Amino acid sequence: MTYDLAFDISLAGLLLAIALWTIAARTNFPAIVLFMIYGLVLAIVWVRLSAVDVALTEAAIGGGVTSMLLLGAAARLQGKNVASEQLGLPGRLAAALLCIFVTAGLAYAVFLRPEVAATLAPMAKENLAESGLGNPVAGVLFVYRALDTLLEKVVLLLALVGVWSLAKDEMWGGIPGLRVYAQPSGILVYLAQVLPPIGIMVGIYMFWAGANYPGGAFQGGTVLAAMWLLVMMARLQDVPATSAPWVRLCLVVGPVAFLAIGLSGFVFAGSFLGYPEGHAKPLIIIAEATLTLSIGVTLALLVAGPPERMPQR
Amino acid sequence: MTSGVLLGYCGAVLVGLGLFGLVTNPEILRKILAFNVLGNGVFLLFGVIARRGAAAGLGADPVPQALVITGIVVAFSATAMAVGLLVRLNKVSGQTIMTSDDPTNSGK
Amino acid sequence: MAPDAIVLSDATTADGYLLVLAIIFPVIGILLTLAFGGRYVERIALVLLLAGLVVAIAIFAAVLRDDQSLVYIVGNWKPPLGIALRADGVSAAMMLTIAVIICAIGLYARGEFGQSQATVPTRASYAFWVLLLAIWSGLNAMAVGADLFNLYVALELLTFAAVPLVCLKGYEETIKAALRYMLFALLGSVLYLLGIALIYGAYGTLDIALLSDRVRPEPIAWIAAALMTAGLLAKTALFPLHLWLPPAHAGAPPPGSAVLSALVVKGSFILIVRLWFDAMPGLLSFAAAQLLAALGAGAILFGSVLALRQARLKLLIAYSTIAQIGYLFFIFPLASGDSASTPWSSIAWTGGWLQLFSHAFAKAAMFMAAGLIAEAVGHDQIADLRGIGRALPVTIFAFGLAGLSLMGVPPSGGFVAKWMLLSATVMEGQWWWAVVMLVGGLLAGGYVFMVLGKALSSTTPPVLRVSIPRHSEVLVLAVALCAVLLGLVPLQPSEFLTIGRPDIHTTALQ
Amino acid sequence: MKIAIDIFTVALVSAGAFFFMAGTVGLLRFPDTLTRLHALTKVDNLGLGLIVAGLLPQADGLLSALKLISVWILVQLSGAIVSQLIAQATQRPGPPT
Amino acid sequence: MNAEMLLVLTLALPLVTLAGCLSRQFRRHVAVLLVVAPLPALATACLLADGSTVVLPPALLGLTLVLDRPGAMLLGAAALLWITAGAYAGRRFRGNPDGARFAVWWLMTLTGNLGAFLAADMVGFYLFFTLASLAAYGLVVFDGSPEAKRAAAIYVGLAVFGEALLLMAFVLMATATPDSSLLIGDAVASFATSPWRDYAMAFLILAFGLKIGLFPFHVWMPLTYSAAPIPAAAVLSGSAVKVGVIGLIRFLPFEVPMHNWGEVLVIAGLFSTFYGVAIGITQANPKTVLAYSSVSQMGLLAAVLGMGLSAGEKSAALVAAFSATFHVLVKGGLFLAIGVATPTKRGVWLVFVPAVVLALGLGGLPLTGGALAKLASKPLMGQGIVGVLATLSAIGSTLLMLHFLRRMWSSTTQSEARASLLPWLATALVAIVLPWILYSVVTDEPLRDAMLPKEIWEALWPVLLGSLASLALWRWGRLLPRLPAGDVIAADKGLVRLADASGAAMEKIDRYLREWPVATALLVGLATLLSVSASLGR
Repeated sequence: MTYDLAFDISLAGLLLAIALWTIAARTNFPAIVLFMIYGLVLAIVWVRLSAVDVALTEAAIGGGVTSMLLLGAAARLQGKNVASEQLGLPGRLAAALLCIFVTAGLAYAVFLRPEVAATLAPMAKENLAESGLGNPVAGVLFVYRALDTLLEKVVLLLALVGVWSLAKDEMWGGIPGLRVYAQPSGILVYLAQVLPPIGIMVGIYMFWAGANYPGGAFQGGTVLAAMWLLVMMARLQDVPATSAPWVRLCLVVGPVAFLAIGLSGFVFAGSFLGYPEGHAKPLIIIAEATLTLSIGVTLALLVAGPPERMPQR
Repeated sequence: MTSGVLLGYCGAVLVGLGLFGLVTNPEILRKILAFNVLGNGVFLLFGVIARRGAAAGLGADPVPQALVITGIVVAFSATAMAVGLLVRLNKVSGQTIMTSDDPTNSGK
Repeated sequence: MAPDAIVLSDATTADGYLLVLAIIFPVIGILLTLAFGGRYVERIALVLLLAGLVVAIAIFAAVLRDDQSLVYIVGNWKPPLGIALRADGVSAAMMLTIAVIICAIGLYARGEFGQSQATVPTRASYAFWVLLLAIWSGLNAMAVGADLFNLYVALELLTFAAVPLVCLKGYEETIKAALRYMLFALLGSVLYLLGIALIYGAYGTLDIALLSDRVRPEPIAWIAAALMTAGLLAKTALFPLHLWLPPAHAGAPPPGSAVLSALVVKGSFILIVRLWFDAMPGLLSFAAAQLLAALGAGAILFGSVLALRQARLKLLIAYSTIAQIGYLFFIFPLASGDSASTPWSSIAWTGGWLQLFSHAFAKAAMFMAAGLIAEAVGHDQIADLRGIGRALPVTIFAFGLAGLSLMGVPPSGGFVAKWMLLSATVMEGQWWWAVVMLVGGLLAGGYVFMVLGKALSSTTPPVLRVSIPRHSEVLVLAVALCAVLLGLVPLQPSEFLTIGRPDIHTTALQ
Repeated sequence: MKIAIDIFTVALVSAGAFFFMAGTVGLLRFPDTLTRLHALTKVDNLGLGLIVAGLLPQADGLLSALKLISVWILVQLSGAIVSQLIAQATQRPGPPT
Repeated sequence: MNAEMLLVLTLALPLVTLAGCLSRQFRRHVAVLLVVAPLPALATACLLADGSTVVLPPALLGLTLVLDRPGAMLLGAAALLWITAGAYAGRRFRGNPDGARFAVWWLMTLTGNLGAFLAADMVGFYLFFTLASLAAYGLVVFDGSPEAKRAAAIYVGLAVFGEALLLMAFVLMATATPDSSLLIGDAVASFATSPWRDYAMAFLILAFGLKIGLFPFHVWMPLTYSAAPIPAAAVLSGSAVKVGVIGLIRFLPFEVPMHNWGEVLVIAGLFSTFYGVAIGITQANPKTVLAYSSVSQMGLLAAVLGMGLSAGEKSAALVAAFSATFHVLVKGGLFLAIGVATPTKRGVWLVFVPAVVLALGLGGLPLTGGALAKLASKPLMGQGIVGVLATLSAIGSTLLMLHFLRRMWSSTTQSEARASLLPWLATALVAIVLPWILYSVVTDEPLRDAMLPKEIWEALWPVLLGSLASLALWRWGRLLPRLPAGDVIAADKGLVRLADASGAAMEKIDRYLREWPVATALLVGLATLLSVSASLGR
């Protein structure tokens, strides 16, 4: 036990140190690199909290795709920041005090734990059998709180529409301005050739295992997205136009399937997003499979950014 | 103290750090970064609560975990949109920082 | 603490499925337009707007008929494990208002974002329709959500739809505004999420009804409630957290401004009310209520005075929105209820909601009118609007009607709301809020007449760049008339707005 | 027998740990990018390799052993390639950001 | 044609005419219809002064209309004035492109004005009161000159302020009324038991005092009347002001004597009575002089009502209504006279001679309505100091009106040529005749008492004194300082500067609050503040 505690303390110390560094770093680039490492350490923290699903998500999205996004942005930004906008020392001190105060308040809130720990774990567990799933987290996501999951898919798509809507009018429906290497070095191409098969396998496995073990559509989709981005950056495949029919199809197939299953619940299960007896698991698998694809494409396109050039022709 | 509580405090500190960055750093990109740190801190609190709720043979309460996963995805979408806006702003005006604006000449 | 499963007695009611449809219809529209690569986007949107309007009316009718709130248990998984949707009287009225305004804006926007059939639409027009649908879905979800985290997702849906709407024009200033809005709203939602974490940790549920049974006046609840409220205030742009509103609402295209100002800011307000009155009854201390109302008072004074000092019409309207939002927060001290009566039986409860509805109509009409004016003369500098009243009589008339509602002049919803809130201040003996309201009305009169005086001055009207189609003028007038028609509700606490509200007194838990 | 395996493990893992430390020190102390890369590659190849090799006997069953090895291979692959890319990046004028 | 329909028609006809203005053709000819619009009101006033009531359906706000004696008198007189002035305006604006614009504001003001005399519930009264006040803005600002704009701005500012006060007063009264009735009668009846009676009283007196131009709220009157076109000035000064009078008549609880409030009203009234005279004689513009005489006359009315209130004397309402009725016609008529006065023989005989009668009537010239009004109000004023001051006020009025006649004579050159004399003569005639008809309605004292030599002398000597005083004024008048119209409001420049400065300050604060770091810090601070305040318990 004490070993665990010692490990946790050092882990927390490391995490905070990196976080502090990320916030305090002078320029953007190191800050983002540090943030990437921070994401990975955080994933370990999640494992320590025995929340492996979250750990995978954090590693894939927090550590991976987000950092990709930020790196891309940092590389594109021109112009330096004006020193005059820099907040004065007294201001920073005041802000620091405020933040310390907030931290203290939260720490106090953490310290006030109810005598009986509030939990829904037993309920979630006992009802899980109905859905035929083995992974309670997947159960919560796709059975108990499926509405949240559905709406949050819409949020994801909406974010994409929002990003696209930042394009220039004449570029509408064009090709995202993902930074691709003009003449990619052989070594990158090599990576882009070797890694994807493994990555795709891992991604599919993740969603497949997600029904019973940690993992699921998000994590799998994220890995797929990473692979696709790698391939596109290495110019093994062109970035598709945002108006390409197959792109649109991939984007919506998951949510549409999920929504269709949900609506069919009206008829067969007597409730929206309810699953008929015994058919829960296959239906959920279908939803997850399609969602994995959609999420992958959506995340990749979010990273790729708004359309910036028109396809030749 | 248990490791759960410890990581809870850790989350509280992350919130503070993120808040500080969000408030003080003029660079928009760094604000976005700080927002992510802040979000992680909040998620960590969820994690601690989940851990606290370990029962029925589960290592942690699955409900908060699910909420966190949803939250992470939302946070990513937010980051993507904010970054998109930032890059566009930078293209239009060459700015990378949040200037104090004067609405009287906003829009048309 | 009672065992969870049996606490919640209510199950899906007869017409509960309507609530799901209200949320899902716009979503279907979004998915379809994405799938079709944007072809037919306008038609799809308009069809779904119509369908949504029908659903909203049906919900209203159902609540009115059954005299009880609609409930839907999603997936038959009862809270706390599952998610419930509930529509009480307030939700139903809110959804009807939303539906009417969104449909009006949809028709109005055909001028700007219309599309010749079957062609791939331009960037702006495609985005606009999708975002409009998304906003509607989010607002409906806000209105019927009964689970704090589900409401969080709805809130994000709303924000993610509102932000791109702000910078649809793509000017530098609008992008700046959108970025500010985005980051500030994100900070707000993080605080809200923080509150959710604490609440779940303490009470093991996020369902509002269950929470109202379990919550106790103790530090954790106070901290959580405060964090969530602050986060929501940031999204409601209550003074002094309004930094993003003026540039955002003034920079968006007119239909966008209308929907943002009339509806979007209200979404988070509903949630604040639900939080204090439904989820945590009895936790609203006198001091907290006074604090919220004090911020509202500040909003009224600052917003109105700054509106008076704007040179641009759209900015004037935006600042007036800040002011009008302030009135809503008088509901907290004035409808706080006591051991003898529930908050919703008080006149302030009705008054507050009426203020919300009438302002929604009035403000939508104002921004639509401003849009027509700007389209006609190519700018919205108030100083150069002399004599526009002759060029666009109907539009200015509509603007005037909306303005009267803001001033609280009869017959208008604004007047009824103000009357009720004022009499509530008299009954509660909190005269200081009455003073603020009267001054606010005075200042509102000031900025309304500032515009009307220019518009109606006798000088020859400015030459119009484009002629405004009569039907869109009439549309604006119709919306303004809705604000006026709200003035016909009797000056008594409304029965309808109390439907589905718990019968407990707020102090019962003390 | 068990003892021997454990000793083997301890030896190799601690050796690996040493390389990790050395590499980290190098990463911090070396003057320029290329030399830092040089330090890092040692960590990847030797350090991780030694640790994996040390852990192999402890693995329960073939599957987990394979997992350990695949981890090492993947890290090899990505490490090598990434350091290549970074090296190329140093050739291009001007740092990123 | 039953009573209800007639009552409704009174308001419906102006509204229908107003609605007609949506069509372009109608708008071109609407000016000539201004005569017709008030006709039903006149009929109503003549036919049913018996307190007949109509309750409109909820779709029309469920307004209650009732016609009681005071309402009928004022309604009738107002209708007459609106008709004659309408004729004047119709002639003036025939074929004028601005005619339509003028007519729209005119009809809105008309509706509000007439409605206020009929409304029996608070919402209705507030509606019509507001309509009349706000629509008048359009009439004042009509000719678009800088003076007009300034006048209109000041006017509308004060008007909206008045409405705010009135709203508060009504809310206070309604809250104290049992079973949430909104009828004015019920509200006044429950005055005695109301816990907020004094607040309600204060707001009422302020609001209506502002409307009838009691000092220091009189400032808008001179500006407005001198800025508005002649016919508009006529109806505003003659008729629109009486909305305030009817308000006082309807809302003051004469059953419940309220000494303090009555005295307040008396003092304020008498002060403005003499103040109006004092400032009025320094004015050159005849319209301004008339405006100040309005201030003076309305002050006297307020004093009458005040006496009635403090004595709990119900008859005060009727008396006040009577003299108000007379004032409607006289003041309106004299404004029309300014429009038609020409320095010709015809002008002398057809304009000045009747004008002298009307003008001195305000001073209480025997055998005029003014004398009858004074006679009727005598018992209320009593023999005390108030009675004396009331008598003295007659001297002041005479002086002021003679000053007016002189100014009108010397400014006839700028009068509008070729305007029809008919409206003016009609008004004058009615103003002279009508009081004799109504007198018996008001008091039960026989009419011939008014002819007794004693009474005649009592009415005559103040007029004579006033005439002497005016001779003095003629002689030494130029020694008086020339005060600007609206006297104290001349300080508004300073006010404007002050308001502007404070506005700029708020703008600065707002800009600071909208700085990112400030706003975010505020957000977090607010969260903490909220949690603390939530912990403070109920």
